[in-house]
Amino acid sequence: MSVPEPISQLSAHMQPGRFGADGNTPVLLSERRRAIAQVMGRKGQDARLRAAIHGAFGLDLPHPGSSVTRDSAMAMWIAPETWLILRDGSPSDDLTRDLTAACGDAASIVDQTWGKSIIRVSGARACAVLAKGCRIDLHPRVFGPGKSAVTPIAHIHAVLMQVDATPAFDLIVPSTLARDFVEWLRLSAAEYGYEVVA
Amino acid sequence: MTQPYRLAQGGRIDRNQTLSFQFDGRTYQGHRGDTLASALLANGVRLVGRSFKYHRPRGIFTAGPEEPNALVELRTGARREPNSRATVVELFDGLETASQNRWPSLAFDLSAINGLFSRFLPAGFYYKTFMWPPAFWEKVYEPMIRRMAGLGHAAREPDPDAYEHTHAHCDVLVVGSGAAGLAAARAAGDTGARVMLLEQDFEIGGGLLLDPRHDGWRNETIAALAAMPEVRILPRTTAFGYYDHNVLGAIERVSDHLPVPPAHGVRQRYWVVRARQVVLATGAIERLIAFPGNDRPGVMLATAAETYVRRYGVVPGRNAVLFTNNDAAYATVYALRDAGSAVPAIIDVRATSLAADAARGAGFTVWTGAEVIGVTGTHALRGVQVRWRQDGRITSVPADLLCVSGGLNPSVNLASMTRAPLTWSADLATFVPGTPIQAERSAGAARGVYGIAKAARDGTTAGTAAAQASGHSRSAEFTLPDDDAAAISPIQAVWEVKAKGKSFVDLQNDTTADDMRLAHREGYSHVEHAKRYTTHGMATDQGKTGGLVGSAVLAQARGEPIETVGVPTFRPYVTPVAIGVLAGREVGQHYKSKRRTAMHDWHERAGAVFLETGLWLRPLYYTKTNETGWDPILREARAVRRSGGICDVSTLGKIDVQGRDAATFLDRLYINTFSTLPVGRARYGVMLREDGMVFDDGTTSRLGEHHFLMTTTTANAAAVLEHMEYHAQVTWPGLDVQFCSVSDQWAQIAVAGPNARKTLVTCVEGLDLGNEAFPFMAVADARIAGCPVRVFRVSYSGELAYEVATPAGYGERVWSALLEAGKAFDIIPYGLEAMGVMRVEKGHVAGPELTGQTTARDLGLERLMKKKGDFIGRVNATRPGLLAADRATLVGIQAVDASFERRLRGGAHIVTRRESKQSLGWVASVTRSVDLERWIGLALVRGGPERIGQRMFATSPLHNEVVEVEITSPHHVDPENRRVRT
Amino acid sequence: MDTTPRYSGLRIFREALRGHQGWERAWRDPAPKASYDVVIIGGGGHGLASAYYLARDHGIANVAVIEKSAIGLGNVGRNTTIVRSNYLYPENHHFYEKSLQLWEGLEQDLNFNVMMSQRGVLNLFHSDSQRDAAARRGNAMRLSGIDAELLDRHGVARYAPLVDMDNARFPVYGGLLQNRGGTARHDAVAWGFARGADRHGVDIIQHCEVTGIRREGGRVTGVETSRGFISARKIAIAVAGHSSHVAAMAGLRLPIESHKLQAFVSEGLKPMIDGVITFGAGHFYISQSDKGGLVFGGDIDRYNSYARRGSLPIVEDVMSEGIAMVPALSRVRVLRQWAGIMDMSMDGSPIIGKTPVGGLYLNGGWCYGGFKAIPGSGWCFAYTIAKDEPHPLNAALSLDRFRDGRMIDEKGAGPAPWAH
Amino acid sequence: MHLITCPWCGTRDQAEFTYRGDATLTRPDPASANAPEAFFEFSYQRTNPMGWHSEWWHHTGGCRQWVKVVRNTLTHEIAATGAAHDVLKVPAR
Ligand SMILES: Cc1cc2nc3c(=O)[nH]c(=O)nc-3n(C[C@H](O)[C@H](O)[C@H](O)COP(=O)(O)OP(=O)(O)OC[C@H]3O[C@@H](n4cnc5c(N)ncnc54)[C@H](O)[C@@H]3O)c2cc1C
Ligand SMILES: NC(=O)c1ccc[n+]([C@@H]2O[C@H](COP(=O)([O-])OP(=O)(O)OC[C@H]3O[C@@H](n4cnc5c(N)ncnc54)[C@H](O)[C@@H]3O)[C@@H](O)[C@H]2O)c1
Ligand SMILES: Cc1cc2nc3c(=O)[nH]c(=O)nc-3n(C[C@H](O)[C@H](O)[C@H](O)COP(=O)(O)O)c2cc1C
Ligand SMILES: [Zn+2]
Repeated sequence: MSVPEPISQLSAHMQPGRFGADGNTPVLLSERRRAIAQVMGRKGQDARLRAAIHGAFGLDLPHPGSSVTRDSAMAMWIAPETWLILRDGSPSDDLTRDLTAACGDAASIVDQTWGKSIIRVSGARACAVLAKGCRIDLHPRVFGPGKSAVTPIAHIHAVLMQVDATPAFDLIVPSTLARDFVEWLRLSAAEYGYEVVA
Repeated sequence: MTQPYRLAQGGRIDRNQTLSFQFDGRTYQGHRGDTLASALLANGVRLVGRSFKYHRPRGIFTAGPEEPNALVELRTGARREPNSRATVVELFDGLETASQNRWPSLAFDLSAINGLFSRFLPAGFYYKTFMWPPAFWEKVYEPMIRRMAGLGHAAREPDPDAYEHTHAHCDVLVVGSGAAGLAAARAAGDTGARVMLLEQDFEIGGGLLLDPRHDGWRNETIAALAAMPEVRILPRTTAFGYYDHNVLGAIERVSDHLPVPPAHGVRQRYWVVRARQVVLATGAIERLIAFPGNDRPGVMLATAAETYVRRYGVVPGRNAVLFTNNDAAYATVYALRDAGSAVPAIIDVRATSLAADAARGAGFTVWTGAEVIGVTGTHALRGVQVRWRQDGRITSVPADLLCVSGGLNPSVNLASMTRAPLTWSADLATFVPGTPIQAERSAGAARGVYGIAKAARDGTTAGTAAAQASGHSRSAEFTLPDDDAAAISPIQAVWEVKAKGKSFVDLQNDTTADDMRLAHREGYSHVEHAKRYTTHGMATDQGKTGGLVGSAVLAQARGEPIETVGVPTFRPYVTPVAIGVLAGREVGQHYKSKRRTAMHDWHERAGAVFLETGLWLRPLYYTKTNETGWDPILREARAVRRSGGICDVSTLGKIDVQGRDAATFLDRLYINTFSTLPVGRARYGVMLREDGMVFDDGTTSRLGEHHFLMTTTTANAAAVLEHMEYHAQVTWPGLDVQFCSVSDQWAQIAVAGPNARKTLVTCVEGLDLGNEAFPFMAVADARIAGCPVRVFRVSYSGELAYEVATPAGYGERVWSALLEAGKAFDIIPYGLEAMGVMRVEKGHVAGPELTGQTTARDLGLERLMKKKGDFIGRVNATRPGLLAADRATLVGIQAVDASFERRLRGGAHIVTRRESKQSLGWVASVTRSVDLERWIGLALVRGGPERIGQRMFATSPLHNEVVEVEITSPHHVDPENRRVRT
Repeated sequence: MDTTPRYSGLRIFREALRGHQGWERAWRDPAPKASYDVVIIGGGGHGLASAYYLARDHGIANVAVIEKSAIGLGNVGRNTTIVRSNYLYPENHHFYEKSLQLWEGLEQDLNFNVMMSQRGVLNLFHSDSQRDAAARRGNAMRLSGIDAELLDRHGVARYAPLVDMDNARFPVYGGLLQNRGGTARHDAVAWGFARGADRHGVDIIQHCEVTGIRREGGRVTGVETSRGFISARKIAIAVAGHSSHVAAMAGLRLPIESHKLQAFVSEGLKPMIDGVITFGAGHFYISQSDKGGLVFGGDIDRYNSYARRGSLPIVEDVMSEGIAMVPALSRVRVLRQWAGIMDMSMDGSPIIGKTPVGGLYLNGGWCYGGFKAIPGSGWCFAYTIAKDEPHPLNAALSLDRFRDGRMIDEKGAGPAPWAH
Repeated sequence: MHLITCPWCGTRDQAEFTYRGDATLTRPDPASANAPEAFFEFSYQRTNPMGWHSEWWHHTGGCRQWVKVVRNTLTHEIAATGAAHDVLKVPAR
């Protein structure tokens, strides 16, 4: 029997539409779904782990504050010896299975696909919206595409990643707080007008 | 005629836009660009407020945020704001304002009688009286004092407006947009540095706004700044505090100049600015001179009078006298004469001065070596009395305006908040910022560099230096305003004119120079003692115009120089700040984030009543119509005990622990052993804090040789994770152990009751749930409705029970599948309350028992403690106080009365006799027992277990209730644990 | 010995007629003598009160209170002035109740109006378990003869009409009220005790910093100060936030950390909040001074600090908690913010008693709560110094209790001082 | 307001961190002869200096590491930060 499609806790609360003030450059909000696994290197296994991930995914595990993408997969540093691996278009089981197979006992692998929600915020005013709750500097001289940070936004533990120079950001937040987080985003974006897109 | 004091031309107001506003019920007109104060003056309103202590009539004293007198209640209803400075309120059409601290009316205020008795109300009088009879304090004196005190009335309703926070970062922050600030911003901006320029006023320009000749440079500079992409200019934004690590707080008044904020807009915004370098170009504030009557309506600071003429096109008086000790203030008389006012006399305390000579040359009457010793007129100024210093000759001049200048005080409050000491400048007779400690510098009038051109040059230097220190080098030159300053004579420090009458050093709080001297006589000579004894500088203006004058009077009394005496400590807020804006969005529903489980929407649809526990929203119970009080709770608990129910337990903390040393790590965290736990089994564990008290409990399952899944209590989930991180990273860094929270990843559902297995059997695939194949404390993976699940055979309710975990994306599916499977057995969803009923019946400890004050022994858990090996808390738990025989230990209690009539109360104390006051312990948790059909509970009682079987009393004097109870085992239901094992 | 005139309404009237020229110093400004029977380090509330009771009750007047700055500018001059005795554990509530009883007659006793005003202290609760914990505390108090009342929602709404009963996040379930609790005028307490002690012959020596404690054969002999050595038979430490620093001069390490607590005052307003109200779903508490300022605060900054400056994170927390409890605060303006350094003990309860060094006594570990303790602590400390043994009321508040595992931990936070 | 430099994440606001006091203490060996006294000292006694202090700050909102920070308790200056087992230089005064 095939596994049924899981349900996002957010989808019911992110119906597409245009909200807030009128304006010609609305902020865009959308939910993104990707399989997410947390990879925690075992003691003294750094080289093996890097080789394993490189071999299986073609990704060089990135340094603090950054992420790397290759095809549909991405690796993001979140703590010493700890990364998130994200992959498009595959069920979470497959990702953890592939990772476990690749890493063996070089790492501890934990599925976080449903523990996290990913929300994309983009548009010219994206930084202004985030600055209402994010304490780190997102200015292009400091941040930029490929940069990432683990930092609370509006008191919610978040992993923040700049996708492109639009700018667009992906925010990975705990799924149990995602609805609250989206409410905060809506309030913060209302001043500029925003659009929820599928 | 409307606006009789409005000039036909001049100023920066827009005469094409006429605005109506109200003051004390009367309607007046003003223009766009007016403040409330300038509009009131334009309409000839002179009496605006009443002082704090003596209720003396007061007018408009300044033209800025330093205003001590002209405080009004702004707007009405839920938007009412008391103590608003008329001098900074931007006029808008329909603005409603009222005077305050007066009754029955502003012109006739009964409390003004205080003024008549003022000689009996010297500084600190209340410390010396109101002591007899003692009972009168609470009943008579204090209520009277409280009614008299205070200024305006706050709104009593929730605020309809919204606020928000914004975090900003920059290379150079410039505070103040006068010549110095604009030049600093320009110099820094030119280098490409990221610059922020904050200006509290609604117009950029500071002192530049007073002279149209500067418009050219001002406009050009603003345009240049606006063209720089990395420069941000924020008008209506006050920097209120300078904090450690170069962080400043500022408030932007986004919509205060509008009747209500626009849709989706905020009223104010709080900026947290992290600046690499700061330039403080905050200008200077004129100070008063203490002389009798210096508080009367019609007495005004000289720069303020100049400002009303030049910026607002208003004459604050037609017959104006200037009283000064410095040259700068002479600008005022030229402005007034230009505006058509008569200036019968200029009174200069100095014997000679260049400005006096020039003024005489220009046709003014200047009385040098003279001083003001009093005024006439109570609600409006009528005349000024003057005395020549040399011969004591006295004369009087009729006047409706007295402009006063005691010199300028650089606005050093922000600089001083950086901890940098202030230094005394004898030349300028004022304090200027000393050597900086943080990454800041002052520029322009803020450090005593006066004159537009000089200030601009100083600002350029400061802006360049700041940019450089932040890693940016100067690139371009730009022009500066012309040097128009004439040579000036030095200021002569005059703080007080000694003459008969009240000379105020603090206008709002009615502190006089005599009060300062009295404080000194009584030993309150330290500047901080004098401040507190006299309340000098403690009003809403924080002594901005009179603070230094008070210090000077004190210094004279002490016979010491001012620099020894000093001024009271500057603290935030530079000007007072609405509490709402500092709270930002975190109000109402958003006071704290809401954490919801994967099944939350289902619970909502099913009519769950939610409980806020920490951030979580948890179903307390599910209501049916006609149910009240305990009905739904008992219904749910009974249903579970009779057949079965399911409960959302997703909020439990879940921590995935892996690594070769995972088992060793857990052995050191818990008082019991996990290394011996077989794969596929779970075990209950208890952990202590290092001080030996119980920290947390929960079950941990072994999923693989090097893989465990821990559960923690909902309340301690975050604390336990942090505790583990501390010990893994700090105490035992050599252990190979990795862990992370998976609390959000997994939805978890308890399935409990005699029919729990039957329910699961109906829907679980891939797992033999038979008692032998899957015994109590077994763990295994399976599927429900095709969804991956992990089944744990654990029980909190004391029933045959399981917990089913599934990735949160399947939570609602599995939940529904379980309900569907249990339909045949009438199983129901149950909430936290029913769970609580059953856990008390079963005697499981929870929050009320795990208070951080109880030991494992207190809770009857010491048998879990391993005999060998280290674990956290082991050593401290052996201290005599933690082993003392008289510690309260866990027992059960049952009401002797076998009904629900006499309720047990959590928090009652256990006593041996009905009327005894000797507490033997307390009742931690109570419930109505569905099993025993009476009130039962868990209690901690001294010598607990030995008392089992005894009759005692649970007394709650707070409720005036005493209930007879029997001490029992904590395990009220199924003490042999049969149900969970069958 | 006390010949100075008393304060009264009549005296003010008489002095007014003489232009207030006749007022004497509230306390003298003597030069330090070479030697005293007792030197008390710290001219805060506790040091001054201890000196007062030593002289008044134990006949020991050859006492100096040595203050590095001017008296009363430490915590006693920067606290939120709440006075109450609503503690859970008998070791605490009996002690604080003694203090409250002394407060109740303090004006007359000191002949100085410290404006002790018993308008009540209300602790809100927002859940059943919080209610039960409040009831346990209230019942413990009642059994010990101390007043306490459990208010339901109606009771809270009546007592504090501006409280948002249906707070959108944490609705109010009720409150524990101590009617005899209230506030007092902080500065006046320091000044009143200083004047009282001075009138009994105590030397109050300002601008004199203790820099060392001399010992010989396990006993103290005197203090080194910025104004020279002063010998003393007994030395009593009452320096609040600086306990560790001064105790280290005698070679002691203490179960104490210094943390900063901030406070705020609003602009003056007509009466709006009557008693003291504390929020149970945060750390916020508020009262309104007789002058009209709303005086409020919240949690400590949660890091070791000797800096009396405010900081923004606490500002944000305190303000949002304040509005959660009283929404009408939103448009009220906050006027000033400051901080004080508190000696946070490892169990959140104070330490008053002897130390391992002969003739050296310690009064500290007051955490947030030492203002209310001032008369009681002065009274007990004076007893302990005079008799060289603790009074039964402070016997349990000993320094040994941590080693023995007899902590008095009202919050159950354990040895994490920032969490008490 | 403190800005604390996490060795991994860079300079962050104090709001991202959780404090846990003295970082000079080491958990004693529970098997040692004087364990009770050593654990009492470890758990309760603090130097609590007025000036430079080595202390723990947990980067709770970031990488969840226990960061060692040398900070002045009087001025709030930060002289150094490092990982748990880094040896950091403490300024003389
Ligand atoms: C913001 C805040 C709010 C508070 N709110 C309350 C409240 O509502 N209710 C309550 O009961 N308590 C409250 N407290 C606590 C209370 O203020 C203190 O516990 C109490 O004042 C401390 O005792 P003290 O008055 O003796 O301290 P202090 O007034 O601090 O006295 C200690 C004195 O010792 C001096 N000193 C230090 N070192 C030396 C030295 N080496 N030589 C000479 N002198 C020295 C200091 O200068 C100081 O004057 C609060 C504290 C703060 C900071
Ligand atoms: N009466 C007058 O003619 C008059 C008045 C003021 C200045 N000036 C001239 O300007 C010269 C100095 O120029 P300057 O630039 O040094 O001072 P300035 O007074 O022109 O500018 C200071 C600016 O800082 C702003 N400011 C102060 N504190 C602030 C805060 N906390 N947050 C935000 N903004 C704040 C003020 O609103 C003001 O606009 C003076 O020497 C004088 O010649 C003249
Ligand atoms: C109960 C109380 C009420 C206060 N009321 C005022 C006030 O009305 N106005 C004021 O400026 N300061 C007030 N303060 C604050 C003091 O001015 C001062 O900031 C505080 O005592 C700390 O001292 P410091 O700021 O000099 O360090 C008050 C302080 C307390 C403790
Ligand atoms: Zn980090």
